[in-house]
Amino acid sequence: MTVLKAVKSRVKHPMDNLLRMDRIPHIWCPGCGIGIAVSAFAAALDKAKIDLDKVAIVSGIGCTGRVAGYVKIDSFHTTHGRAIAFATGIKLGNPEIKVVVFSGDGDLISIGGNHFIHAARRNMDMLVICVNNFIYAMTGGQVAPTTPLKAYATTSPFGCVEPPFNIPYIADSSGAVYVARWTALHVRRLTNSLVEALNKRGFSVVEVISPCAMYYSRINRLGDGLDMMKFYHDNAEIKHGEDTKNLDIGFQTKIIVGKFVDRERPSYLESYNRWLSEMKDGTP
Amino acid sequence: MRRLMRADPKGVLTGVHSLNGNQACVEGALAAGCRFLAAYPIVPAIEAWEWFLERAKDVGATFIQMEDEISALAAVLGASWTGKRSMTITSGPGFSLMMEHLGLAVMLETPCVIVDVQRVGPSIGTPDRPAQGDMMQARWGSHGDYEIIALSPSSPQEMFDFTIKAFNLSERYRVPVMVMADREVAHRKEEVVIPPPSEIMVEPRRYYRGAKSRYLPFKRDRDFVPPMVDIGDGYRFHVTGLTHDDRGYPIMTEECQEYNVHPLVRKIRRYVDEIVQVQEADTEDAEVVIISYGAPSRAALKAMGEARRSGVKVGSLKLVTVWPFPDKRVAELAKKVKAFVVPEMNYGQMVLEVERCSHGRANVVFVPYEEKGFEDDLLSAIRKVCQEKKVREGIIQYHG
Amino acid sequence: MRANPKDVNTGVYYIDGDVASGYGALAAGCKFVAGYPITPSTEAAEAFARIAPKAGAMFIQMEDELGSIAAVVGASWAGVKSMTITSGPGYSLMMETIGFGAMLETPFVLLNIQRGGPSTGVPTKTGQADMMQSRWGSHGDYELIALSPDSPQELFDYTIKAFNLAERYRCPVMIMSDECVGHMTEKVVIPPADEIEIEPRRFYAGPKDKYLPFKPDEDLIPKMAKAGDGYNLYISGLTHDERGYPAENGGCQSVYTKRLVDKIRLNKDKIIELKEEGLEDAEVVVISYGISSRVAVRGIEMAREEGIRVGSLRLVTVWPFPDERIAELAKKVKAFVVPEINYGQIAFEVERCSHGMANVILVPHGGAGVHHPDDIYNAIEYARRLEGRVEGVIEQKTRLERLVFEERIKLSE
Amino acid sequence: MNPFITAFAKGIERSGVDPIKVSVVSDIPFDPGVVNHLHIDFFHTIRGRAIAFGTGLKLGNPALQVVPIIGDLVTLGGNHFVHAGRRNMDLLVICVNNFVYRKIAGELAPSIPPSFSPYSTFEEPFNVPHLANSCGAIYTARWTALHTDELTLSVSEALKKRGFCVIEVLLPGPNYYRRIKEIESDLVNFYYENSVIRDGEDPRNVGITPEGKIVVGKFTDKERPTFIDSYNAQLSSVLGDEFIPYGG
Amino acid sequence: MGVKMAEIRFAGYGGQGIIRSGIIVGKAAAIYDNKFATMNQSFGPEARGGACSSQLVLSESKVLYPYVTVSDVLVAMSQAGYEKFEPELSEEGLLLIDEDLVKPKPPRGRIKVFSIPATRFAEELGNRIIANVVMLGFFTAVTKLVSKEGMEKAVADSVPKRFVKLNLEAFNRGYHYKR
Amino acid sequence: MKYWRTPYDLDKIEVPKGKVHIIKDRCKGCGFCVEFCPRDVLEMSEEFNSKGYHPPRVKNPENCVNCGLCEMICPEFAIWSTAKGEKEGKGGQQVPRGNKG
Repeated sequence: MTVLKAVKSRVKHPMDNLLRMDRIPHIWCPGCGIGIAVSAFAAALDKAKIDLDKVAIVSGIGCTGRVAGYVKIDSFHTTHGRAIAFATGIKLGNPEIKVVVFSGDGDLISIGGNHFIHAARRNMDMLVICVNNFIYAMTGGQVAPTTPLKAYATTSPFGCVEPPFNIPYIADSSGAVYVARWTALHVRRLTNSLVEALNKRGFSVVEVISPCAMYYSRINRLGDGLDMMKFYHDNAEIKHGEDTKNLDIGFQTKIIVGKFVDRERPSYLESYNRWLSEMKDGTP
Repeated sequence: MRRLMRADPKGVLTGVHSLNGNQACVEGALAAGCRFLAAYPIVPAIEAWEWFLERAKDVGATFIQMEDEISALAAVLGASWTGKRSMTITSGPGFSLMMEHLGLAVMLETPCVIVDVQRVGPSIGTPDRPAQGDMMQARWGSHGDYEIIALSPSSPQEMFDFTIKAFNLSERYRVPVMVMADREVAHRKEEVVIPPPSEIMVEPRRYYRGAKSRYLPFKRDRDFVPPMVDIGDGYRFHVTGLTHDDRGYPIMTEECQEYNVHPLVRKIRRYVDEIVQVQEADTEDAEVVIISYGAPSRAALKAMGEARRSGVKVGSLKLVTVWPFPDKRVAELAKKVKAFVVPEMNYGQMVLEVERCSHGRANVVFVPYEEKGFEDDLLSAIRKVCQEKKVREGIIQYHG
Repeated sequence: MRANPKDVNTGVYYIDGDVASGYGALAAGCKFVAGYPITPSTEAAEAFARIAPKAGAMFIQMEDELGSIAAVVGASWAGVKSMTITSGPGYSLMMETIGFGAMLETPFVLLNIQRGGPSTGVPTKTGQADMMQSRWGSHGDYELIALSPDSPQELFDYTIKAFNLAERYRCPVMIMSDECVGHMTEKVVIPPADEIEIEPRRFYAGPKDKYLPFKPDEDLIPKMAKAGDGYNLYISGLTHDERGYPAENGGCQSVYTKRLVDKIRLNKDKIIELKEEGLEDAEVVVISYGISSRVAVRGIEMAREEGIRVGSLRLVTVWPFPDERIAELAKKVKAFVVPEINYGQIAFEVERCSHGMANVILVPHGGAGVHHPDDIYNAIEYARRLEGRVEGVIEQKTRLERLVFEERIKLSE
Repeated sequence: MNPFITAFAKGIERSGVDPIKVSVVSDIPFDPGVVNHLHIDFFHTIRGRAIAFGTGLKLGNPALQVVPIIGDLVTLGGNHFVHAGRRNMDLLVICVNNFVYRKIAGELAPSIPPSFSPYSTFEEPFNVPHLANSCGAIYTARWTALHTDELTLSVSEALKKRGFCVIEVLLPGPNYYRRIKEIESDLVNFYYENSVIRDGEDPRNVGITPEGKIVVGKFTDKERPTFIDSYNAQLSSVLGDEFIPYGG
Repeated sequence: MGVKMAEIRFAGYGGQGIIRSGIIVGKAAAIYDNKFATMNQSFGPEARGGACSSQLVLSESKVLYPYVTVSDVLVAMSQAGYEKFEPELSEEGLLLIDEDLVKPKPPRGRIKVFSIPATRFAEELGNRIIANVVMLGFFTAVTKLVSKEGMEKAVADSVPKRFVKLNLEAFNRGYHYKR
Repeated sequence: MKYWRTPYDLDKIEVPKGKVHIIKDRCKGCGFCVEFCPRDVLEMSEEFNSKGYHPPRVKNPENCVNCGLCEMICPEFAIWSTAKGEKEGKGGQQVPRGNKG
């Protein structure tokens, strides 16, 4: 295709060695924030000084699900909602691998909700990056479990009637050890959070609020991606350590961002190995 | 090109043991090098993973009880890509939940073994009774077109042997392989002979050996099977469940779909003769051949002996691989014999395949499995079909 | 019974098949749709969500496909006609609960807009590779009905028919459409309500304490009751007796589950609908369904121009399969040509039913597109030339296959 | 199961709800006799889907009082649990918690095979009331098989409430895990010695740990519009007269 | 086979309203001009920016074979779309392009090329999203396959009420553009 | 409206100088870089790129302080800055930033 040829210019972007540049331009729409989250993730990988050969990224289905295809590390684009389950297998198959699950709100919290809460409960050692754009974008703008009340979507053509999930709260209550939320505008803070979370052992969740300029903002007449980013600028409030139960997001209301949970719990593999050695010793 | 290797002694419990089918299956898996099991408890497969858990600490295998069967198979696939031989064990309802990931396993060409201990369905059915109602599901249960391999053991010893075979086939062709057991086989306790590790041959994973920079995850060898690498070895590859090219990158065109999916079907269809295995007894001079698999095949052998004694020339064809189906062999036999008798623990599944492959040349009789008097049913079906004057259209089922 | 005018959006529309199906569901009296977004079926859910609130019906988007279909089965037992909408991967997830629905003899409709598979495959493009899955996808033995429409108008009509069959036979009915038909936009005429015939649910009307939820009438189909009407329902997915209680003798030949297959097998002739054309003197018959049948039209025309006597048999009902009709034809014709967008599913059924009396030629297509008419023409032409009987299904090498594997064209978007 | 059934029956009676309108959806088969005796409709669904099935039942006929009784401890059906909570679907979920936590099992009967716990023994279980509360349940309580009166009261209160209510019942040995039956009475004793009632406790603090006591009580009781309420409210505000309120 | 009128292909990027164009012309023909029209679409997973096309078969009687084999009209809104579908265009076909986005090769056979700066016009009117409507106006004037009245009605039905005026303005801008 | 304040001790700091690089054909014209550049270096151009979008262009080159925000906030990996005087990114010769691993 002509465009691809044009892109293969001689100039190299600093992230070229972290991304599969042969697949850029990516499929995301103009004004979408997923690309920013990827930038932040790539920068965080760089900063966290992790051996890139030992990182695997797993995505589900959806717009954010395509991330795995653009990051130049071992990457898996799996089925809808099952990224965490697949990643669990990788982690247990080879505990040396740092596993990152990078997917969207619909994928992780709706269909994958069960795996999300159970992996958190087990404290499975992985970093979950959840890009929340309040809607199912890949399939054309259906209502999501994160869509704010009264917001419009194609399957809630008369306004959403279901209260949305507060992702940090549910992550916290099911046992995640690290929970943070940023918007796509807070790129630097997001990067720092990702570095912290990459170095953390256990189930870490970073929620990234991202504009969907194609569906969410169009159906709700919120302007384009830039308008959404300006909205974040004016309405995001940083409150580190805020109690996760106060983090609800309404339709065009204030968004509280920050790092909310950072604690220690034995990870699944630690518990498993301890149990195994107890069994061997015969001291249950 | 292919070289088998000897089994890792750590997993082989050499000796003669009294094991039930579930346990024998686990022993087979461990002998074949399986080191990862993800499962969710379900009757009647639960003993299998209890046994695995018991043995895990000695062998150094990893076990996880997932939150459901969907995630169990997903975890198995993930683990398989780290280089571990992986399996899951389930039964009907769990098997149904695995259907989506069966498709993913096919698409990612991930070697893994799925053991389905069949019970009476549909739905919850009767958990503690045996059945063979998932046979067609094993072949057709996931959406989209693909081919898989399924084996059907009829005794604990076969549970052991076939599980090893399943792992070998799975590595050889990079497909999920199913062991379609049933409750009867899984719960029956019998002596199982486990040979020394030096006598157990294991198919090694076909690894890519070329330059790292040139690795393409779906570049097929001549036999349509692409070599594999492990996560963490620095290949930085990408795989996807979307239709993809050699690089594993999605391309959504009909050309790419053809390029990607046709080989998934071909890599099995072309090697059908290598894969298919049947056990035949007295088929040379047979007038009637009993085609059976799994638990009923034991009764079938008995009935065959009985019939021979009474002067009817009966042979037996026992399917080891149920899928792919031995089309050719059945068609060949159809030309020689008068009839096929097919006993099954369902309302007629593989018998449809027999009907298909006999091309109207032999009568096809379906004998449903009854817990009482099954052998008599078989014998009477054999007698009745011998009296048929010509080949009847469709499947015959004698009543009473 | 006639449709309720409130449910029928009478008029002439220019809409795609998905949307037509949403309108059809409402017209058939469907009051509850639970679904989960999946390309390429979402338009149907969206259409229903738009029109439902004005007819007292509801669309709910559940958390996943497992939840969607469980809710649909639940709603059906609460007494409302219900439907779910999905595509390949979602369909696979529904397998367990489809078996559950069949076991409980629950009437509901499932719209599957097939796409390229396996796995995630090609979400935005077509496929017909879930056909066998629709028959065999859940564990255990059961039978159900599957329809395959070929135009938006038919998606409207057959959605209504699907509801009628579901109520009539108390079983899940699948509408096995595909992306091409689902996304094809054509004129759709929605007739006035009094021209739409709908099958009412067969409710039990006798004394409450005599009610047995699984006691069949003569046609093997039991009457239904609603939850909350005081029938003390005991409904279980376990193998059950007429009362619904777990059966003592729940083995694999249980009389209770046998009826699940018999009620369809024995009523087959009433269920099956075929569209036949030019079969009287045909030497070759093209057997097709869904979008393939419209693609085949061109191939058939081409062959007829060459003087080949080609007939066409279109499977509107794919399951139960018309065994007898095909066996009958097999005796008269030389060969069957089966174009389908998969690598052979229904073709094997045709092989089975032709009992070695006619050759079977499969024209495969992997999906993400449709056959080139030339492929179908070539297969017809080959079928006519071919002398004698060839064992097994003959797979036609297609233009696409040559392009990809012999000419090795470059793959790109 | 019996002490629970008795409490449940009494709860229905005390709440004044018409038992004919009560539908129990469960993934554990009940004794048909119990069902007849209680004069309720009973649906034995597949593992994990009781809440989703119940959602359909409730939306199919909003006049029903739907009670999913889940025996799998939010394992397989965890997703339906959290989402029904979020929607505030008008269901009373009774979570029959028959797990034997490792330390408890260890103390009581070392012979219990580890896999008899629905979770592998070394895994921490969910704090069910906390999870329910955090996903939006309006009523959460936990009782053991000993607290029959309290359980009765909770059932009757929850049946009268509109919205997603969760009662966790710690109950020894339903028919899934037959071998545990042998130690049933010991477990009841264990509950007796190790439980403490703390009504109104923040659900965050009621996780069951090997060290601490089992906290029981009614933890939360609040009001939120139910799914059907907010559906009808939102749509009538947008569509006005065109909207036909959903009544099943 | 029915009496064929025309096979039309629209090609461009997702987000340009390519599929909507097919629907509008189809609707004008099928509903307002009382002909038969079958529209098929082809798109990638991208909402915007991916290759996207729609095909429309117009006929005086029921359309049996629903696909374009040789197109009589190609409307190209992107270079990639032009390159992909140009070979499909009949030797006597009409090629309509957005002149800012497509740089065509010298036409083969008797192909007639008509160009219009549709996206530029749309931007002038305030929203580039309506470039396709400008193109549709142009299409109506050039091909005369559907009536202007039918098209105006179809355009009006296919967009939200608040945008009807703008869209009709765009349509007429294209319709009256002198090539 | 500007979104970043100007430091009050600006005159006392030695301000680094940067150079902006743009890969025009990757751009989808979202405008984030133009809007959020703290130094007002960029503006949208009139030209169409191959996808039909208007990419940004450098309006005030001397203002760039190589803060790197444009690189971080660009969803398309189409823009970045380097310190002036650094080897400029041609043929992969620019200063490596990623972990080579």
